[in-house]
Parts: sequence; structure tokens; C-alpha cells
Amino acid sequence: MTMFYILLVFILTGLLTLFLGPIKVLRNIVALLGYLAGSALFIYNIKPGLIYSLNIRVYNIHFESGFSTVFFGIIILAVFLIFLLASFHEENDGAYYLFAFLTLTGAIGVLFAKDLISFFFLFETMSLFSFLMVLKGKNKNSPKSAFKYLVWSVFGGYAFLFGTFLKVYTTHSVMIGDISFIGGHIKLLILLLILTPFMVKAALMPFHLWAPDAYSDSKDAFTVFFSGGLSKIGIFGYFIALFKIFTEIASKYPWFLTVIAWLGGITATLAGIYAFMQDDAKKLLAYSSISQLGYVAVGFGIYTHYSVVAAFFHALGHAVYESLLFLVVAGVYYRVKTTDLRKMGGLIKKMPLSFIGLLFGIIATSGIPPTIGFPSKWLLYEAVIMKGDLLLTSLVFFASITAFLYSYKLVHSIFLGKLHKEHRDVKEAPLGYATGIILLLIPLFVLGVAPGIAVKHIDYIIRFYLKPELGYNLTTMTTPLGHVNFPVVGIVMVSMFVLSLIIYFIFGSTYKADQTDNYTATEAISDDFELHYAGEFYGFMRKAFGRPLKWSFEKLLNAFLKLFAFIGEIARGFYMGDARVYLFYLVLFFSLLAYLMGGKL
Amino acid sequence: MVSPILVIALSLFFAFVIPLLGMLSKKLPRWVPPISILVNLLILLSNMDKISGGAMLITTAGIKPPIAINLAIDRFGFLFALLIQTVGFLLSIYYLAQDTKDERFYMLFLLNILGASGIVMTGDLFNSFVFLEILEISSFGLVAVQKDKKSLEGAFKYMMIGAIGSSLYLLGIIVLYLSTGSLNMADIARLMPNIPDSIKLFAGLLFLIGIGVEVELFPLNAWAPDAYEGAQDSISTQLSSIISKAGIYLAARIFFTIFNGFYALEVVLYLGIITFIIAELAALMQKNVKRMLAYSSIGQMGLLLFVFALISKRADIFIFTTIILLALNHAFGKGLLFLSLGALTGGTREYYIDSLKGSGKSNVLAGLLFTMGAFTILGMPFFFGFWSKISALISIMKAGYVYLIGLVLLVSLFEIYYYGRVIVNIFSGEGKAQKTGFIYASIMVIFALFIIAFGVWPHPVFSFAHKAAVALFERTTYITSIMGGM
Amino acid sequence: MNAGHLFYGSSVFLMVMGVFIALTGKHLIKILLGIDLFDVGLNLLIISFGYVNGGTAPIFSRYPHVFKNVVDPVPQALVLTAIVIGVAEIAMGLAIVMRIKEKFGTCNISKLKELKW
Amino acid sequence: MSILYFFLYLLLVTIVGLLYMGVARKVTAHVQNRYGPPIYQPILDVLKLFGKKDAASHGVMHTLGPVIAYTGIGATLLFLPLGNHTPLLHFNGDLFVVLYLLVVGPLGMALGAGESANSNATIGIARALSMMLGYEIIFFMATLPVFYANHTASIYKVILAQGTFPKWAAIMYPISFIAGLFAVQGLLGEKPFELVIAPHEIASGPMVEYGGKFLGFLQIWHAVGIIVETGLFVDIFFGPQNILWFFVGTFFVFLASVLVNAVMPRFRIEQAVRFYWGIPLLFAILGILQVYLWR
Repeated sequence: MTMFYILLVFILTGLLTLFLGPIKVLRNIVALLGYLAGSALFIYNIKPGLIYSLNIRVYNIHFESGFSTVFFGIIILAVFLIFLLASFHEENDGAYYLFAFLTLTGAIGVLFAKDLISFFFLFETMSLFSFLMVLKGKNKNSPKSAFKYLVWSVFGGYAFLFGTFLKVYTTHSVMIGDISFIGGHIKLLILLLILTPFMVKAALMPFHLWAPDAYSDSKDAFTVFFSGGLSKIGIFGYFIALFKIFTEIASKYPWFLTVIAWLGGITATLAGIYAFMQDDAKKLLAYSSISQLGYVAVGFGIYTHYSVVAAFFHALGHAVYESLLFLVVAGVYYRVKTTDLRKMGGLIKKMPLSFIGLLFGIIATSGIPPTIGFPSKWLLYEAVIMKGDLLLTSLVFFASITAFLYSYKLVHSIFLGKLHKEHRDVKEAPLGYATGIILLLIPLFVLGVAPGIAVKHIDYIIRFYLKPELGYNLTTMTTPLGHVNFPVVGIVMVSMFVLSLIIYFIFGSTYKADQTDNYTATEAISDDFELHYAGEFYGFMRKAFGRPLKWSFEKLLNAFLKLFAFIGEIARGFYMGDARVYLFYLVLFFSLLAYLMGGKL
Repeated sequence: MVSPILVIALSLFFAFVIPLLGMLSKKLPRWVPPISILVNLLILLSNMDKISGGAMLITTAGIKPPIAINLAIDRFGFLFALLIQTVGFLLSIYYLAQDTKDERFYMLFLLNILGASGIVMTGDLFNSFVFLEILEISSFGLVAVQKDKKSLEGAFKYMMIGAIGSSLYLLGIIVLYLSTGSLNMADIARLMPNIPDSIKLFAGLLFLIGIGVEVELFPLNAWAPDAYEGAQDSISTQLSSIISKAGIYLAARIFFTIFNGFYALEVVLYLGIITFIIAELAALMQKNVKRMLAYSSIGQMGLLLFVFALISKRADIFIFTTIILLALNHAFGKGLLFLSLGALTGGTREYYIDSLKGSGKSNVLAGLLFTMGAFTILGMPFFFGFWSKISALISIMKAGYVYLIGLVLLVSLFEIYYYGRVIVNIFSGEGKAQKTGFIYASIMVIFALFIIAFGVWPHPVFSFAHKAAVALFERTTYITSIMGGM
Repeated sequence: MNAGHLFYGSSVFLMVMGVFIALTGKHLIKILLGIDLFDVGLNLLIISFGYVNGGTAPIFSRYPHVFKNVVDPVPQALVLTAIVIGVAEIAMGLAIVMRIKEKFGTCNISKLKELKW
Repeated sequence: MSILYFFLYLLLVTIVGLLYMGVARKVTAHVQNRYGPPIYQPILDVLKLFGKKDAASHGVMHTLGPVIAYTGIGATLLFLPLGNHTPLLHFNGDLFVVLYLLVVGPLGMALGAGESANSNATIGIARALSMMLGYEIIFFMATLPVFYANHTASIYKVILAQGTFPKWAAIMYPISFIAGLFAVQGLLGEKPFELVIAPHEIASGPMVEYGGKFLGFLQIWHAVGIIVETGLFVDIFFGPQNILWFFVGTFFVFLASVLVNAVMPRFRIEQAVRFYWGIPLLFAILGILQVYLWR
């Protein structure tokens, strides 16, 4: 029953905020209180193994909670808190919170769903209201991006629905349950269909086309939740589809998993490349988010205990650092009103906390120890090598190099380099953002040093399905290939840093030089002089990649759409005659039927 | 309890009073339809308890069937009567706020409602033809009432096809009469097994065309986009929410109750899905939003008929529950869409997608309501359409066409595409500021409330629809309750 | 060939002619006439269905032997209604055509091309 | 005790690295028919730089940049075995720890250089990062077969798993070894891949705004970097060596690279990256195929 109440609390909170519309402070407080009530209910009451059913005449809603519910629920709720903190500073209205809370309802509800129809209902709820959230968006492009998002997510949803019906038809059960015993290859079709919406949500190529636009054109605060929280539903779906629905996938269709893994690798790589070619902070982050989610797909595709632990952990990490990055960018946008990387720079002096947030965010994104990004990447590499797919390993490695590229571009273009004249009076991001940044930095380091906290839980989730092989305790991980003690890596770095600082302080002193006091090869520089290197940051890479960079899934899709449009035009032609033509159809139809029936008459 | 026959008698009386009142005052006639329909609704509701199990029989001239004309209302018909009267009432309120109409419009409107309610209440085949003609002729007039080029052209096209179609319907009735000697639906249904197959086939073909025109079946529906586009918004609402629903009732009554799913239903099965696909494809690239809605309407009707015809593959009450849900969803959803589209254009009759740009921002309410209407047609969760869509898919699965679900969903994706395009368009850019009158707005809100309330908690509608479906499904009960025990 | 077949044949011929005119006619009035012709043919067909060769009018009378061979009264009653309905239809049609002539300035059906997109 | 040991270790490697740099200058000079500075010149340079009284800083990150750079390379050193000489933390961590720690240094320098607001510096960084897309992936792919064949990701275990001379990975996996040689050239940033510094184009790139002790830091960072990078290569391809032979190995790898450097012109950046995606990539892939075939 609690599960139902939690959803109810969120829905009611949304409605309440809608009706308390005009007063912003009240709205914010209600939203926060409602959120706190719901998440308190969740954290204290949701234990693995709860069951609840509700009958609405024809359909029964079945709820169930498992380890994965708790894991993903906590991630999503945590990210939602960050979203709320940032929302206090956004332009919001009643509908804003209504849509947000209904999105949350859908996202949390999906975790509870035990039968596929409820799953679909809640999944569509989530898609629908997040679509509305994007539609409310922040700029002129938002509606267009929202449209793309809608079509894609509904495409996924319908594929899921089709899969559901195929499953119900073949197994006579609507529950999320095993299909491996079905004869023939229909089970693969079912799996593929059920997996589709999650590939869309987790932006796996070639289902990612909506993501960059939708992420970058929705409200900044919402992007935090969108990327950090909602994409987790995609991961959750991978888990549902590959473990709960098709338990014997590894033995029956190993090539399918390989395809998933390679798609993940390709996603990680291509999205990484696209990311460092972007000139908009949110677009860049959107692609980075897609790229990171690609690793998760790799983890699921490899399908060993190591790799799946890595995938889950990476999903967790993704929630933390991607939220952090989007949050910082939201805070920066709040102050400087732009996300165009070419129009910012040198903000480090004005917004130091944001800089720290972003810096550690990108460090984690790149997977550098001792942050949350490292354990999962380390484990993933080990898992892929153990699987023996060295080319995939190389691809993933290539992808993680691209992470350095876009990370640096992001941090440099916003915070480093030359401060723009019009940004002289910019202040630090306001309290909500700052709180969020600090809140996110805690897990970023804690889980980077002691990943065992999360790995233990992940192990519970999957040990039922895969033989537990990974050796771990609070701070270490051991695979047949290697062993890492994460705090040691951290301690070494810190002590080395202290040593370097000592060397630094022993020798000489420093004086502060202005940014105009620069080596410019005899050019005298003033404030108007544009020294900031931001546009076309990696422009030369365009040449290096050459023509293939121009290929895109989008063009392929457009060609496909044109085909449909053509068929549509033909169909429409039928309705463009005058009255006599219509009458002619009638007569023709009559004659045809009469002719066909002729034999029977 | 008041005899439901008064529904028809009173409407007729009021309809003919209107011109007289019009002579007295210009303002009076517009008050007649709401009053009349309200009275009708009350009469119907007072009979609610009386109708159970089979059909409620109201004889005329005190003669038992199969002789004289009689009304036979079972729960299925009652539900449709209620639907028609409710939507009619809302629209009549809407017309209160419209100034420029002359009194003949109100007469046509009332006759139209009368025709539709007559169709769903009558137990006599020829009587249904008469009501069908009343319905059609008044519809031609209503479509043309705008008196501009588009509406006139639409009306003429509708008239041409409609006239031929209903004549063939009459011929079908006569064929059945010749072979059974009866015009009473229940009686014919009883005698159906005695009729030779060839006659059945021929009559079925004639009915198929007659009803096919009304329910917008594929090759017979070419008039529909034109009529929908030409008519004013509220009339388009009426076309999709009332007139086509009466057609659905007729199709169910004739093809299922009378023919007992013989032959024609199989044709409907194929034509239904073809209608669905072709109409949605046609809507895909449509730039004129109203015409797009018309295609969508046709498509929905096609899906509905397809689901209905599944009964020939598998006898299951659920299929009938589904078509009721689909019909309700379509009636309210499409009605809301047409009305809110009218509000978005601000009465300019500029329906092109580009001219609607930003209208949802300047008229937020209408924009939101349009979105809701689209969502319910698309079958989004928390809207009534979700349940009807899921039920439709379940029905298809139950009939064993599980792979067709994929096709239906693929085609539904087109729906998402073109509705999404419009929604996005009305919410982007800046539009001219437009106001919607209070009455207009509240009518739309009532439509929307239905969609949302029963979308969130569909239980009452389910049970109501289920009972109606049972009434339709048990044709022997229907027959015996009219013809007496056999 | 008995009289019944002749009736059927001629009324079906009328119906076909009506549809043919409606299909090929360019003038709106002509098309309406075609539809009307179709209706008339249909009505005749219905009456001829009810016709019994050599039968009398279906009127109750004191002579029961006459009553044995009456034509079916129901089709006639139906046709009566159908004629009225047909008239209403054509009247409505004519009204619409009148308006069309006003607005379009022509009665040529191929000029009615407002509704395409 | 072990801390003291570590200090000595770091000092030794730093000095050796600086000497390597001196040798490089000498060798290059000889190739170009010059006399060149003495071998210990870089040590003197570093001492001079650290001895400078004050250094200009453009901000906190600019200051911390070189410090972080040295932090990164020092931390890497701790996890890297020098031949069969056991490093302090060889048991802990493996190739990936080393590879990721190796990035900390450049990242620190990049952050520092970025804050200087000199576009030359930033261009240098952008090039450095882009170059990684070329050589880093080749290096990784070249080493993968060795790790895969020995079924470990630990560098130390890889060293031990190889036998003495004829069983070296360099001989067992010659194709990968060649690919690795290509990568080392880029890893060390020598010509034709000397795009980051490119003194004639972008005025020594990231270093352009650094002087005094900052430059000193960057020098010793580079010195240790040479040892770590060549050392990684030697560890993986030349089997178990004692520390002396290890240095000899690294020296020859470095020398080869310097000789190439001395006679080569410089690529344009996109040429450099594309170069790596050509023949070296082919070699790397063939190397991977080889290990698949052998197993």
C-alpha cells in the first residue's frame, strides 16, 4: 500500500502546487515538503519484497519492490532533490511543478511495477510529462526538441507495448517474468521490443537522436533530473529486460548481447566525438551524458558479474556527476544568461564554488581517481578484457579519451581563459545551486573512495541472476586481472600533492599578474582584445575526421521519413477529387463487392 | 417514469415550434434546443432503472411487435442515446453564445439530435431509415450553414454520397422485408437463420454501403474530410461525436444483432484496418489542421470498426466493451479537439498549421485543451484514451491477430507525429492574442473533465460500458425481450 | 418475361441511369436530377417488389375472396415515406446548389475545388 | 622509512629524467652538426628556475596547475614497476590505474595553462588533448595483447610472466611492438608530433605563461614523465629487467625517439592524428588479431 501512497503523495503535491499557483515561495515550500514526505515514505518503508495489487475492474495493477527498486529509487529521488533546489531559482509556475512531480511519479512508479501494463502506464506517464516539461522549455527551439522527444519516446513505448502483447499472447501472463522457455525466435523479438524504450531513454545509438536537443532545450534545472534521473529508468529497463524477462539470453542469443555491447561502445565513442565538437555547454553535456550511458550498455552487453556491477555503478556515477555538471551549468546560466561556450570565460574568479563543482564533475566524468567515475571504468575495462573482446576495449578506451577532450573544453570555456567585460559583476551561483553542488560532491568522493557501499547493494540486485565473481569489500575490488584499493590511490595522490605543494612553497614567491599582462608577441592588449580561445576549440579535428563526421543517423532517418511522407501524399490524393469522383468510388466499391460475391449469390 | 417516446415527440414538437418562435423574436429560438435536450435527458435518466437485461420496449398504437413501429432501448442504445443527448446539450449551450445564427439553424440542430437519438432508440428497421434520413438531411444543412465556399462544397459532396448511400440502405431493408415479411429488428434477427445465404449476402452488401457512408468506411468516406473541413467547428464536433456514433450503433445493431456477424463483418474487418491505415497516412502530411483532424477522425472510426468486426473471429463481450470505450473516447476527445481548434483560430477559419503558430501561447486554455484532446486520442496515460487504446489492443490480441497490434501501433505512431507537430507549433512563437468566451471555454472544460476524470479513474465507465456491451452481446435476450418468450 | 421482370428491369435501369447521370453530369442540377432519378427508380423497384400480378388494392372489404390476392401494402407505405424523404433531400440539395451558384458563380461541378488541402 | 625511500626514488627518477633531456639536446645537436649544451644542462636549468625570486601567476588554478601536474606524475610513478624492481604499490592497481593517473598531470597543466588566458597556451592544450586521440589509443591497443595473453591487467604480473630475452613480448608480439613504437613517439611529444609545444607556431604552447618555479615544476614533470612513459613501454615489452637494464631500456627507447625527432619536420595537427589512424592503427589491430590466432 505504501508504494501506492508514495505515488499519490507525489501526484497530490503536483496538484497542490498547481492550485497554489500564484505565490512562488509557497509553491516552492509545498513542492519541497511534498517531496520530502514522499521520499521519507520511500526510504523508511520500501524494503525489497513488498507486494501490492489494485483492481480497477478490467486491469489489475500489480506492484512489487526489489533491490533494484530501492537502488534506482534512491538515485532518482536524490537527483530530484537537486532538481528542486535548482528549481527554486528557475522561473517556475504551478504547471512546472505539476509536470515535474508527475514525471517523478512515473519514474518511481515504473520501479514498482510488477506487470507490464502498469509498467507501460507509468512509463508513458513519465515520458508524457517530461515531454510537457521540455515543451515548457527555455528557448525557441524547445517545442521542436520536445516534439522529437515525444515521437521517440512514444516510439519506444509502443514497441514496448507490442512486446508486452506478444508476451501476453505467448505466455498468458502479463507479469514481468521469464520468456526464455518460449519456443522459436519470437522471444528474441519480444526482448528486442521490450528493450527498445529503454534504449531510447538511455539514448543508445541509433535511438539517441532526441537526446541532445531535448536535454539542451529543456529548462536548466529540469535537465539535471532529465539526464541524471530519467535516464536511469533506461538502465533499470536494461536490467528488467535482460535479467528478469529473458533470463537465459546469454546462453540462447549471445550474439544479441554482443550487439548491445558494441552499440554501447559505438555510442560512447561517437557521442564523445560529437560532444567535443559542440559549442553549447548544454549540448556538450547532453552528448557527454549519452556517451557515458553508452558505457552502461557495454556493461550489460558483456553480461558478466563484473561488467554488470560496473554498469550499475557507472549508472550511479552518471547520476552524480552528470547532475553536478548540469547543475553548475544551470547556475552559470542563471548568472550570465547564456550557455554558449564562446560567450563565457574566466568565471573562475567570480564563481569559485561552481568551478570546483564543475572541476570535480569533469574529473569524475573522465574517470580519474579518486572520484566516483573511476571504479566503474576500471571494472568495466577488466570485464571487457576478460570477455576477450580487445577491439571493444579499445573502442571504449577511445571513448574515454574523448571525455578528456570535451571535459577540458567545458571547463576552459566557462571558467578559464579571459573574463568577458560584461561578466565583471557576476556573482556566485545562488544558494540552491550551491547547496546542490555541495550535496553532490559528497557522494562523488565518498563513493570514489569507498565504492563498496554501492557495490554491495548492486551485488544483491544481480547475484540472483549471475554467479557472484567480483571480490570486493568496502574499499577494494579484486578481479582475476587485477586489484585496486581505492583509498590508497586517493591517499597517494593527496600526499603527492602535499609534497608538491611543499616544494612549491619552499622556493621563491609569486606575484599576481593581470590577464592582460600576457605574452602576445609584441601585440599590446587591452580589455577589448579577444584572447579567449573558445570557438572551434577542436576545429582542426573536423579535418582529421573528414567526411565521416558529416554522416549522421539523422539524415538516414529523414530519408526514411520522406518515404512515409510520400506514401502519405499518395493516400491523401485519394481524398482530393470532386463529388463525382467520390461517387465513383462508391459505385466501384459496390461493383467490386458484388463481383466478389458473384459466386455466392 | 416518462415514456422515452417523448424524447422523439418532444424534439419534433420543439423543432417545429422554432420557426414560429422565430417570428416572435430573434432571441427566443436559441433557447429552445437546450431546453428541449435537457428535458430529453431528464426523460432518459428517469428511465435508467427500467432498462436492464434485454431491451425496454415502447409500443405505439398499442400493438405488440412485430407489427407496428416500436422503440426498443437496451443498455447499449441507452448509452448511445445518453451520449448523443449529452454532447448535444453541451453544444446547444455553446450555440446560446453564438449571435448571428438565424432560427432555421436551431431547427436543423434539434432535428439532427433527434435523428441520432431516434436511430439508437428505435426497434424498427424502416424507422431507423427515416431517422437516418432526418439525421443526414439535417447534417447537410448544418454543414452548409456557414454559407461560404468551403462549407457549401463540403455539404454538396456529403449530400451526393449520403443520398445514394441511404437509398441503398433502404433497398437493403426492403430485401430483408421481402424475405422475412417483417420490419422489426428483433423479428428479422429471429428469422435470420431461415433466409438463404445469397439474400443475406446481398442485403449485407447494401447495408454495408448505406452504413459505411455514415461510419466513414474506407472507399465510402471520401466526403468526410471535405465535410469536416467545410463545416464550422461545432458542426465538425457534431459530425464526429454524434453522427458517426449513431452510425456505429447502427452498424452494431444491424451487422451483429440482425445479421449475427454474417459475412459483412469480415468485409468490415479488412476495410476497418485499411481505413485506419490510409486515413492516418493521409493525415501525416496534412497542413490544414482541421482536415488533419478529419482524417484522424476517419482513422479512429476505422480502428473502431476493425475492433468491432473482430467479434466475427472471437465472440467476446470485451470486444464490445472496447468499442464503447473507443466510441466514448472518440466522441469526447475529437469533440474537444474540434472545439478547441476553433478557439485557437479565434473564429477566423484559418486552419493552416502555420497560421496557428503561437496561438496556444496567446490562448493558453484552448492550447491546453487541444493538447488534452490530442493526448486522449493518442492514448496517453491519465487520459481516458489510454484505457480505450489498451482495451482495443487487448481485443485484437484476444481475437488472435497479435501481429496486427504492431501494425496498429506503428500507425498510431503517425498519429503522434502529426498531433505532436501541431501541439509543438501552437506552443512555439508568438501569436495574436485571442479570447475565448466563458461559455465556450466551459463547454470545452466539461469535455476535458470527462476525459481526465475517467482517465484517472476509469472504473465507472468500465462497468457502465460493460453492462451495455452485455446487452449488445446477448442478442437472444434482446430478441426475446421484444418478441416475447419463444 | 412476365410483368414483374419488366418492372424490376425498368426500375433498375432507371437507377443505373440516375447514377450514370450523377457520375457524368457536369451541372449540379443535373447531378441532383440523377440522384432523384435514382430515388425514383428505387421507389418503383420497391413498389414492384410488393406488386402481385393481378392483385387488388389492399383494402379491407366485405368480400374475402378478393382479399386473397392483394398486393403487399407495406412497400407502398414505405415508398410513400421514402418519396417524402426524397423530396426533402432534393429540396435541401437545391438549396445548397442555389447557394453554390451565389458563391462560386457557377454550377459546374469541376469548379468546386476549394477543399483539397 | 618508506617515505624517505620514496623521496629518494622520486629524486633519482627526476634526475635521470633530466639527464635524458640533456642527452636529447646533445644528440639532436650532433645530428644537426652543432655542439650542444652539456648533458647536465637541464639540471642546471631547473635549479636556476627554482632559484628565481618570484614568478608571475594569473590565479589560483594557474598556480596549482604545475603542482597538480607533478602530483599526477609522481603518483603514477608509485604504481609503476621499474623493471623487476618492486615499486611501493605494485601490488595495488594495474594498467588502468596507471593510465588514468598518467592523465592527471596533463590535466593539471591544462587547467593551469587555461587560466592564463593566453590563446597560445589553450591552443597547445587543445592540440595535446586531440593528439591523445591518436597515440594514446594506439599505445593502449598495442599493449592490450600482452595483457590479454597473460590474462592479467597488472603491469608487474605482465613483467614477470614474460621470460628472459627471446620470450620478450617485443619478440612474441612484434606487430604490437611496432605499433607501440609509433605511439611512444607521440607519447613523448617528439617530432613529428611536437605539436603541443611547437615553439615557432604557438610560442611553446601551454608553457607560454609560465616562468620561474612554475616552469621548473613543468621541467621536472616532463623529466619524470619521460621515464614513466618509456618505462611503461619497456615494462610491457622487454620483460623482467633489473633496474639498471630498465634504465638502459628506457634510454634506448628515448634515444630512438630523439633521433627521429632530430631529423623530422612537424606534422600539422590533423595530419598527426590521421597518421595514427592509418598505419599504426593497422598494426595495432593486426597485433590484436595475432594474439587471437595464437591462443
